[in-house]
Amino acid sequence: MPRISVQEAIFDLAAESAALSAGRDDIGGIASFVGICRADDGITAMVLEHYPGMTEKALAGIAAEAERRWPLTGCTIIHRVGRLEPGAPIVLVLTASAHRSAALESCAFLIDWLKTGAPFWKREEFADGTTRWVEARAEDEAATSRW
Amino acid sequence: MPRISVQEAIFDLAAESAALSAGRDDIGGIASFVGICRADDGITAMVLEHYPGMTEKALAGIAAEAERRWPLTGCTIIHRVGRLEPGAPIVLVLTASAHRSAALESCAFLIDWLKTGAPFWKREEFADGTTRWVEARAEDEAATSRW
Amino acid sequence: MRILYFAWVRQKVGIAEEVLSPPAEVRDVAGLVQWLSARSPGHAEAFAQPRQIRAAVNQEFAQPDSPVAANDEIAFFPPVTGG
Amino acid sequence: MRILYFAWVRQKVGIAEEVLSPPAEVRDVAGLVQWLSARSPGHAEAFAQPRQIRAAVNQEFAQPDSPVAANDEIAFFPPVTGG
Repeated sequence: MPRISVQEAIFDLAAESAALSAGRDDIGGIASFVGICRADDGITAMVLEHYPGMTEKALAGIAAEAERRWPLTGCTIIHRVGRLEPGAPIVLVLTASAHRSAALESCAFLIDWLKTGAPFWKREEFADGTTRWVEARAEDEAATSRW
Repeated sequence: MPRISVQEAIFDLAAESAALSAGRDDIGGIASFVGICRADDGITAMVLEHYPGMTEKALAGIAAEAERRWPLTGCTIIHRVGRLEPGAPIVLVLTASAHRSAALESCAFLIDWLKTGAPFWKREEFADGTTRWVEARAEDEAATSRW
Repeated sequence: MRILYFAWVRQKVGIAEEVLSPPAEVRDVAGLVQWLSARSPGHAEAFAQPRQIRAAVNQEFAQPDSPVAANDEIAFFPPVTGG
Repeated sequence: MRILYFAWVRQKVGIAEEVLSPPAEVRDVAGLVQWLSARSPGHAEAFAQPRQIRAAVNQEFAQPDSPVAANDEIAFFPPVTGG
Protein backbone atom coordinates (compact mmCIF):
# COMPACT_ATOMS: atom_id res chain seq x y z
CA MET A 1 0.00 0.00 0.00
CA PRO A 2 1.73 3.19 -1.12
CA ARG A 3 2.16 6.02 1.33
CA ILE A 4 0.86 9.27 -0.20
CA SER A 5 1.00 12.64 1.51
CA VAL A 6 0.39 16.25 0.42
CA GLN A 7 1.63 18.52 3.16
CA GLU A 8 3.13 21.90 4.01
CA ALA A 9 5.65 20.40 6.43
CA ILE A 10 9.10 19.29 5.39
CA PHE A 11 9.66 15.51 5.04
CA ASP A 12 12.34 13.31 6.57
CA LEU A 13 14.15 11.30 3.88
CA ALA A 14 15.89 8.97 6.34
CA ALA A 15 12.73 8.23 8.34
CA GLU A 16 10.70 7.61 5.19
CA SER A 17 13.39 5.32 3.78
CA ALA A 18 13.68 3.43 7.08
CA ALA A 19 9.90 2.97 7.17
CA LEU A 20 10.04 1.13 3.82
CA SER A 21 12.66 -1.37 5.00
CA ALA A 22 11.77 -1.75 8.70
CA GLY A 23 11.51 -5.38 9.76
CA ARG A 24 12.09 -6.74 6.24
CA ASP A 25 14.94 -8.79 4.78
CA ASP A 26 13.59 -9.17 1.23
CA ILE A 27 14.46 -5.69 -0.05
CA GLY A 28 17.48 -5.41 -2.33
CA GLY A 29 17.34 -1.70 -2.98
CA ILE A 30 15.60 1.56 -2.26
CA ALA A 31 15.68 4.36 -4.82
CA SER A 32 14.75 7.92 -4.00
CA PHE A 33 14.34 11.24 -5.69
CA VAL A 34 14.07 14.56 -3.88
CA GLY A 35 13.01 17.56 -5.95
CA ILE A 36 14.34 20.87 -4.66
CA CYS A 37 13.36 24.51 -5.26
CA ARG A 38 16.02 26.27 -7.39
CA ALA A 39 16.79 29.98 -7.34
CA ASP A 40 16.63 30.32 -11.15
CA ASP A 41 16.27 33.84 -12.55
CA GLY A 42 16.27 35.45 -9.12
CA ILE A 43 13.32 33.54 -7.68
CA THR A 44 12.87 34.35 -4.00
CA ALA A 45 10.14 31.80 -3.35
CA MET A 46 7.82 29.28 -5.02
CA VAL A 47 4.19 28.98 -3.98
CA LEU A 48 2.64 25.58 -4.64
CA GLU A 49 -1.10 25.27 -5.00
CA HIS A 50 -3.01 22.02 -5.54
CA TYR A 51 -6.51 20.55 -5.90
CA PRO A 52 -7.23 18.93 -2.53
CA GLY A 53 -8.93 15.59 -2.97
CA MET A 54 -7.99 15.14 -6.62
CA THR A 55 -4.28 15.43 -5.85
CA GLU A 56 -4.29 12.52 -3.43
CA LYS A 57 -6.36 10.42 -5.87
CA ALA A 58 -3.99 11.23 -8.74
CA LEU A 59 -0.89 10.36 -6.71
CA ALA A 60 -2.47 7.13 -5.48
CA GLY A 61 -3.34 6.25 -9.08
CA ILE A 62 0.23 6.90 -10.26
CA ALA A 63 1.62 4.80 -7.40
CA ALA A 64 -0.80 1.99 -8.20
CA GLU A 65 0.37 2.07 -11.83
CA ALA A 66 4.00 1.79 -10.68
CA GLU A 67 3.05 -1.21 -8.53
CA ARG A 68 1.40 -2.83 -11.53
CA ARG A 69 4.51 -2.36 -13.68
CA TRP A 70 7.24 -3.26 -11.18
CA PRO A 71 7.45 -5.74 -8.28
CA LEU A 72 7.69 -3.17 -5.51
CA THR A 73 7.72 -3.92 -1.80
CA GLY A 74 6.89 -0.31 -0.99
CA CYS A 75 6.40 3.13 -2.44
CA THR A 76 6.15 6.61 -0.91
CA ILE A 77 5.20 9.93 -2.51
CA ILE A 78 5.26 13.12 -0.47
CA HIS A 79 4.58 16.46 -2.16
CA ARG A 80 4.76 19.74 -0.32
CA VAL A 81 2.44 22.71 -0.93
CA GLY A 82 2.52 26.30 0.23
CA ARG A 83 5.41 28.74 0.12
CA LEU A 84 8.90 27.24 -0.38
CA GLU A 85 12.19 29.09 -0.64
CA PRO A 86 15.17 28.17 -2.85
CA GLY A 87 16.95 25.13 -1.42
CA ALA A 88 13.76 23.75 0.13
CA PRO A 89 12.76 20.18 -0.79
CA ILE A 90 9.48 20.06 -2.73
CA VAL A 91 8.81 16.40 -3.47
CA LEU A 92 10.02 12.99 -2.32
CA VAL A 93 9.58 9.73 -4.23
CA LEU A 94 10.84 6.48 -2.69
CA THR A 95 10.56 2.99 -4.14
CA ALA A 96 11.70 -0.32 -2.65
CA SER A 97 12.09 -3.66 -4.40
CA ALA A 98 13.98 -6.92 -4.23
CA HIS A 99 15.75 -5.77 -7.41
CA ARG A 100 17.60 -2.54 -8.05
CA SER A 101 16.33 -2.03 -11.58
CA ALA A 102 12.69 -2.15 -10.40
CA ALA A 103 13.40 0.39 -7.68
CA LEU A 104 15.37 2.74 -9.97
CA GLU A 105 12.99 2.58 -12.93
CA SER A 106 9.81 2.98 -10.88
CA CYS A 107 11.30 5.95 -9.04
CA ALA A 108 12.05 7.71 -12.34
CA PHE A 109 8.61 6.73 -13.67
CA LEU A 110 6.84 8.19 -10.63
CA ILE A 111 8.59 11.55 -10.72
CA ASP A 112 8.10 11.84 -14.49
CA TRP A 113 4.39 11.02 -14.26
CA LEU A 114 3.83 13.17 -11.22
CA LYS A 115 5.06 16.21 -13.18
CA THR A 116 2.29 15.89 -15.75
CA GLY A 117 -0.37 13.83 -13.97
CA ALA A 118 -1.03 15.45 -10.62
CA PRO A 119 -2.85 18.78 -10.10
CA PHE A 120 -0.15 21.04 -8.68
CA TRP A 121 0.64 24.55 -9.86
CA LYS A 122 3.71 26.62 -9.07
CA ARG A 123 3.87 30.40 -8.83
CA GLU A 124 7.29 32.00 -8.65
CA GLU A 125 7.93 35.10 -6.55
CA PHE A 126 10.70 37.59 -7.35
CA ALA A 127 12.61 40.13 -5.27
CA ASP A 128 10.79 43.05 -6.90
CA GLY A 129 7.42 41.74 -5.69
CA THR A 130 6.27 40.40 -9.04
CA THR A 131 5.01 36.84 -9.40
CA ARG A 132 4.74 34.47 -12.36
CA TRP A 133 2.91 31.20 -12.86
CA VAL A 134 5.28 28.49 -14.03
CA GLU A 135 4.35 27.22 -17.49
CA ALA A 136 4.15 23.51 -18.24
CA ARG A 137 7.19 22.33 -20.16
CA ALA A 138 7.10 20.28 -23.34
CA GLU A 139 10.03 18.24 -22.08
CA ASP A 140 7.97 17.09 -19.10
CA GLU A 141 5.31 15.80 -21.48
CA ALA A 142 8.07 14.04 -23.41
CA ALA A 143 9.49 12.49 -20.24
CA THR A 144 6.07 11.12 -19.35
CA SER A 145 5.41 9.74 -22.80
CA ARG A 146 8.52 7.55 -22.79
CA TRP A 147 6.92 5.27 -20.18
CA MET B 1 34.62 16.50 -6.53
CA PRO B 2 32.89 13.19 -5.83
CA ARG B 3 32.87 11.83 -2.31
CA ILE B 4 34.08 8.21 -2.33
CA SER B 5 34.28 6.00 0.74
CA VAL B 6 34.88 2.29 1.34
CA GLN B 7 34.08 1.57 4.96
CA GLU B 8 32.81 -0.99 7.48
CA ALA B 9 30.62 1.54 9.25
CA ILE B 10 27.02 2.16 8.30
CA PHE B 11 26.31 5.35 6.34
CA ASP B 12 23.78 8.10 7.01
CA LEU B 13 21.55 8.71 3.99
CA ALA B 14 20.08 11.95 5.33
CA ALA B 15 23.45 13.43 6.31
CA GLU B 16 25.03 12.46 2.97
CA SER B 17 22.09 13.92 1.05
CA ALA B 18 22.19 17.12 3.12
CA ALA B 19 25.92 17.46 2.46
CA LEU B 20 25.27 17.56 -1.30
CA SER B 21 22.76 20.41 -1.06
CA ALA B 22 24.14 22.40 1.87
CA GLY B 23 24.42 26.11 1.10
CA ARG B 24 23.32 25.73 -2.52
CA ASP B 25 20.24 26.97 -4.36
CA ASP B 26 21.07 25.63 -7.82
CA ILE B 27 20.14 21.98 -7.24
CA GLY B 28 16.84 20.78 -8.70
CA GLY B 29 17.03 17.17 -7.60
CA ILE B 30 18.95 14.55 -5.68
CA ALA B 31 18.61 10.90 -6.63
CA SER B 32 19.76 8.09 -4.40
CA PHE B 33 20.04 4.33 -4.41
CA VAL B 34 20.68 2.23 -1.33
CA GLY B 35 21.56 -1.42 -1.92
CA ILE B 36 20.51 -3.71 0.92
CA CYS B 37 21.54 -7.24 1.94
CA ARG B 38 18.69 -9.69 1.23
CA ALA B 39 18.05 -12.94 3.11
CA ASP B 40 17.72 -14.98 -0.12
CA ASP B 41 18.04 -18.76 0.22
CA GLY B 42 18.54 -18.61 3.98
CA ILE B 43 21.60 -16.35 3.95
CA THR B 44 22.56 -15.40 7.50
CA ALA B 45 25.27 -12.93 6.51
CA MET B 46 27.23 -11.53 3.58
CA VAL B 47 30.98 -10.91 3.85
CA LEU B 48 32.29 -8.25 1.49
CA GLU B 49 35.94 -8.24 0.51
CA HIS B 50 37.64 -5.66 -1.69
CA TYR B 51 40.99 -4.64 -3.16
CA PRO B 52 42.14 -1.66 -1.05
CA GLY B 53 43.62 1.05 -3.22
CA MET B 54 42.18 -0.19 -6.49
CA THR B 55 38.62 0.01 -5.16
CA GLU B 56 38.85 3.71 -4.39
CA LYS B 57 40.48 4.38 -7.77
CA ALA B 58 37.79 2.41 -9.60
CA LEU B 59 34.97 4.21 -7.78
CA ALA B 60 36.57 7.60 -8.41
CA GLY B 61 36.93 6.67 -12.09
CA ILE B 62 33.26 5.67 -12.35
CA ALA B 63 32.20 8.89 -10.60
CA ALA B 64 34.39 10.95 -12.95
CA GLU B 65 32.76 9.24 -15.93
CA ALA B 66 29.29 10.14 -14.56
CA GLU B 67 30.41 13.75 -14.15
CA ARG B 68 31.60 13.76 -17.77
CA ARG B 69 28.26 12.44 -19.02
CA TRP B 70 25.85 14.48 -16.87
CA PRO B 71 25.95 18.04 -15.45
CA LEU B 72 26.18 17.02 -11.79
CA THR B 73 26.63 19.39 -8.89
CA GLY B 74 27.67 16.53 -6.63
CA CYS B 75 28.08 12.79 -6.39
CA THR B 76 28.66 10.40 -3.47
CA ILE B 77 29.50 6.69 -3.48
CA ILE B 78 29.83 4.81 -0.20
CA HIS B 79 30.39 1.05 -0.24
CA ARG B 80 30.55 -1.02 2.90
CA VAL B 81 32.88 -3.99 3.42
CA GLY B 82 33.10 -6.68 6.08
CA ARG B 83 30.28 -8.78 7.51
CA LEU B 84 26.74 -7.57 6.86
CA GLU B 85 23.50 -9.23 7.93
CA PRO B 86 20.22 -9.32 5.98
CA GLY B 87 18.53 -5.94 6.07
CA ALA B 88 21.86 -4.10 6.37
CA PRO B 89 22.58 -1.37 3.80
CA ILE B 90 25.57 -2.24 1.58
CA VAL B 91 26.01 0.61 -0.83
CA LEU B 92 24.86 4.21 -1.24
CA VAL B 93 24.92 6.21 -4.46
CA LEU B 94 23.76 9.83 -4.45
CA THR B 95 23.73 12.26 -7.37
CA ALA B 96 22.69 15.91 -7.43
CA SER B 97 21.97 18.10 -10.44
CA ALA B 98 20.01 21.14 -11.55
CA HIS B 99 17.87 18.72 -13.57
CA ARG B 100 16.05 15.63 -12.38
CA SER B 101 16.85 13.49 -15.43
CA ALA B 102 20.60 14.01 -14.94
CA ALA B 103 20.36 13.02 -11.28
CA LEU B 104 18.17 9.96 -11.95
CA GLU B 105 20.12 8.67 -14.94
CA SER B 106 23.56 9.14 -13.40
CA CYS B 107 22.44 7.41 -10.20
CA ALA B 108 21.31 4.35 -12.19
CA PHE B 109 24.50 4.50 -14.27
CA LEU B 110 26.72 4.55 -11.18
CA ILE B 111 25.09 1.59 -9.47
CA ASP B 112 25.06 -0.43 -12.71
CA TRP B 113 28.75 0.30 -13.39
CA LEU B 114 29.79 -0.23 -9.82
CA LYS B 115 28.39 -3.78 -9.98
CA THR B 116 30.78 -4.75 -12.75
CA GLY B 117 33.58 -2.19 -12.51
CA ALA B 118 34.75 -2.12 -8.90
CA PRO B 119 36.74 -4.87 -7.16
CA PHE B 120 34.33 -6.14 -4.52
CA TRP B 121 33.52 -9.79 -3.83
CA LYS B 122 30.68 -11.17 -1.77
CA ARG B 123 30.68 -14.41 0.20
CA GLU B 124 27.38 -15.64 1.57
CA GLU B 125 27.15 -17.40 4.92
CA PHE B 126 24.39 -19.90 5.75
CA ALA B 127 22.88 -21.12 9.01
CA ASP B 128 24.57 -24.54 8.66
CA GLY B 129 28.02 -22.92 8.65
CA THR B 130 28.65 -23.29 4.93
CA THR B 131 29.73 -20.34 2.81
CA ARG B 132 29.51 -19.61 -0.91
CA TRP B 133 31.12 -16.97 -3.11
CA VAL B 134 28.51 -15.06 -5.04
CA GLU B 135 28.92 -15.53 -8.80
CA ALA B 136 28.86 -12.61 -11.18
CA ARG B 137 25.54 -12.34 -12.97
CA ALA B 138 25.11 -12.00 -16.72
CA GLU B 139 22.30 -9.50 -16.15
CA ASP B 140 24.71 -7.17 -14.35
CA GLU B 141 26.98 -7.21 -17.41
CA ALA B 142 23.92 -6.47 -19.53
CA ALA B 143 22.89 -3.59 -17.26
CA THR B 144 26.35 -2.07 -17.61
CA SER B 145 26.47 -2.45 -21.36
CA ARG B 146 23.31 -0.39 -21.89
CA TRP B 147 25.19 2.77 -20.88
CA MET C 1 -22.96 21.72 -10.50
CA ARG C 2 -19.93 22.76 -8.48
CA ILE C 3 -17.26 24.64 -10.46
CA LEU C 4 -13.71 25.07 -9.12
CA TYR C 5 -10.94 27.27 -10.51
CA PHE C 6 -7.21 26.94 -9.81
CA ALA C 7 -4.01 28.93 -10.35
CA TRP C 8 -4.29 31.75 -12.91
CA VAL C 9 -7.71 30.54 -14.02
CA ARG C 10 -8.92 31.28 -10.47
CA GLN C 11 -7.17 34.66 -10.51
CA LYS C 12 -8.79 35.69 -13.80
CA VAL C 13 -12.28 34.47 -12.90
CA GLY C 14 -11.86 36.19 -9.55
CA ILE C 15 -13.38 33.41 -7.43
CA ALA C 16 -12.21 29.93 -6.40
CA GLU C 17 -15.54 28.18 -6.54
CA GLU C 18 -19.18 28.63 -7.55
CA VAL C 19 -22.30 26.47 -7.62
CA LEU C 20 -24.24 26.87 -10.85
CA SER C 21 -27.09 25.28 -12.77
CA PRO C 22 -26.26 25.49 -16.48
CA PRO C 23 -29.10 24.99 -18.96
CA ALA C 24 -29.80 21.52 -20.30
CA GLU C 25 -27.95 22.20 -23.57
CA VAL C 26 -24.63 22.32 -21.68
CA ARG C 27 -23.73 18.66 -21.98
CA ASP C 28 -19.93 18.52 -22.05
CA VAL C 29 -16.81 20.36 -20.87
CA ALA C 30 -16.55 22.41 -24.08
CA GLY C 31 -20.20 23.48 -23.77
CA LEU C 32 -19.65 24.45 -20.16
CA VAL C 33 -16.60 26.54 -21.06
CA GLN C 34 -18.64 28.39 -23.69
CA TRP C 35 -21.50 29.02 -21.24
CA LEU C 36 -19.17 30.10 -18.41
CA SER C 37 -17.31 32.52 -20.71
CA ALA C 38 -20.46 34.66 -20.98
CA ARG C 39 -20.90 35.04 -17.22
CA SER C 40 -18.44 37.90 -16.62
CA PRO C 41 -15.44 39.68 -18.15
CA GLY C 42 -13.25 37.65 -15.75
CA HIS C 43 -14.70 34.37 -16.96
CA ALA C 44 -14.28 35.53 -20.53
CA GLU C 45 -10.64 36.38 -19.97
CA ALA C 46 -9.92 33.10 -18.15
CA PHE C 47 -11.38 31.03 -21.01
CA ALA C 48 -10.15 33.25 -23.86
CA GLN C 49 -7.63 30.62 -24.98
CA PRO C 50 -9.30 27.26 -24.38
CA ARG C 51 -6.16 25.37 -25.47
CA GLN C 52 -4.38 26.66 -22.37
CA ILE C 53 -7.08 25.31 -20.06
CA ARG C 54 -7.34 21.82 -18.59
CA ALA C 55 -10.39 20.38 -16.88
CA ALA C 56 -11.32 17.67 -14.42
CA VAL C 57 -14.75 16.13 -13.97
CA ASN C 58 -15.31 14.61 -10.53
CA GLN C 59 -11.56 14.81 -9.85
CA GLU C 60 -10.51 12.93 -13.01
CA PHE C 61 -8.74 14.67 -15.90
CA ALA C 62 -11.29 15.34 -18.64
CA GLN C 63 -11.42 16.28 -22.33
CA PRO C 64 -13.55 18.92 -24.11
CA ASP C 65 -16.08 16.23 -25.06
CA SER C 66 -16.28 14.70 -21.56
CA PRO C 67 -19.93 14.82 -20.39
CA VAL C 68 -20.95 17.01 -17.45
CA ALA C 69 -24.10 16.54 -15.33
CA ALA C 70 -25.98 18.41 -12.62
CA ASN C 71 -24.25 16.91 -9.59
CA ASP C 72 -20.72 16.88 -11.00
CA GLU C 73 -17.70 18.68 -9.58
CA ILE C 74 -15.94 20.39 -12.50
CA ALA C 75 -12.53 22.04 -12.16
CA PHE C 76 -10.69 24.32 -14.61
CA PHE C 77 -6.96 25.03 -14.37
CA PRO C 78 -3.75 25.54 -16.38
CA PRO C 79 -1.53 22.59 -17.38
CA VAL C 80 -0.07 21.17 -14.16
CA THR C 81 3.44 22.09 -13.00
CA GLY C 82 4.16 19.99 -9.91
CA GLY C 83 7.14 17.87 -9.01
CA MET D 1 56.69 -8.17 -8.92
CA ARG D 2 53.99 -8.08 -6.27
CA ILE D 3 51.16 -10.59 -6.79
CA LEU D 4 47.84 -10.27 -4.93
CA TYR D 5 45.00 -12.79 -4.76
CA PHE D 6 41.39 -12.06 -3.77
CA ALA D 7 38.24 -13.99 -2.90
CA TRP D 8 38.27 -17.68 -3.92
CA VAL D 9 41.48 -17.24 -5.89
CA ARG D 10 43.17 -16.30 -2.62
CA GLN D 11 41.58 -19.25 -0.85
CA LYS D 12 42.76 -21.72 -3.50
CA VAL D 13 46.28 -20.31 -3.75
CA GLY D 14 46.42 -20.30 0.05
CA ILE D 15 48.06 -16.90 0.43
CA ALA D 16 46.91 -13.30 -0.09
CA GLU D 17 50.14 -11.89 -1.47
CA GLU D 18 53.60 -12.86 -2.66
CA VAL D 19 56.59 -11.06 -4.13
CA LEU D 20 58.12 -12.94 -7.08
CA SER D 21 60.60 -12.49 -9.89
CA PRO D 22 59.28 -14.34 -12.92
CA PRO D 23 61.74 -15.11 -15.73
CA ALA D 24 62.12 -12.65 -18.60
CA GLU D 25 59.90 -14.70 -20.93
CA VAL D 26 56.88 -13.86 -18.74
CA ARG D 27 55.76 -10.73 -20.56
CA ASP D 28 52.00 -10.53 -20.14
CA VAL D 29 49.15 -11.54 -17.84
CA ALA D 30 48.55 -14.82 -19.68
CA GLY D 31 52.22 -15.74 -19.43
CA LEU D 32 52.23 -14.92 -15.74
CA VAL D 33 49.16 -17.12 -15.15
CA GLN D 34 50.90 -20.02 -16.89
CA TRP D 35 54.08 -19.53 -14.87
CA LEU D 36 52.21 -19.13 -11.55
CA SER D 37 50.14 -22.27 -12.20
CA ALA D 38 53.31 -24.37 -11.91
CA ARG D 39 54.26 -23.03 -8.48
CA SER D 40 52.01 -25.22 -6.32
CA PRO D 41 48.90 -27.42 -6.45
CA GLY D 42 47.00 -24.46 -4.92
CA HIS D 43 48.14 -22.15 -7.70
CA ALA D 44 47.30 -24.82 -10.27
CA GLU D 45 43.77 -25.20 -8.88
CA ALA D 46 43.21 -21.43 -8.67
CA PHE D 47 44.17 -20.96 -12.32
CA ALA D 48 42.65 -24.20 -13.65
CA GLN D 49 39.91 -22.31 -15.50
CA PRO D 50 41.50 -19.09 -16.73
CA ARG D 51 38.19 -17.83 -18.12
CA GLN D 52 36.88 -17.50 -14.55
CA ILE D 53 39.83 -15.31 -13.51
CA ARG D 54 40.13 -11.56 -13.85
CA ALA D 55 43.33 -9.57 -13.43
CA ALA D 56 44.49 -6.06 -12.63
CA VAL D 57 47.89 -4.56 -13.42
CA ASN D 58 48.83 -1.66 -11.16
CA GLN D 59 45.23 -1.45 -9.96
CA GLU D 60 43.70 -1.18 -13.43
CA PHE D 61 41.63 -3.99 -14.95
CA ALA D 62 43.79 -5.92 -17.42
CA GLN D 63 43.45 -8.43 -20.26
CA PRO D 64 45.42 -11.65 -20.92
CA ASP D 65 47.69 -9.75 -23.32
CA SER D 66 48.29 -6.81 -20.96
CA PRO D 67 52.06 -6.47 -20.38
CA VAL D 68 53.59 -7.11 -16.97
CA ALA D 69 56.96 -5.80 -15.72
CA ALA D 70 59.26 -6.27 -12.76
CA ASN D 71 57.89 -3.52 -10.51
CA ASP D 72 54.20 -4.05 -11.28
CA GLU D 73 51.48 -4.92 -8.79
CA ILE D 74 49.41 -7.71 -10.36
CA ALA D 75 46.15 -8.95 -8.83
CA PHE D 76 44.08 -12.04 -9.67
CA PHE D 77 40.46 -12.45 -8.62
CA PRO D 78 37.05 -13.75 -9.73
CA PRO D 79 34.61 -11.54 -11.64
CA VAL D 80 33.54 -8.78 -9.26
CA THR D 81 30.25 -8.96 -7.33
CA GLY D 82 29.87 -5.67 -5.48
CA GLY D 83 26.97 -3.27 -5.24
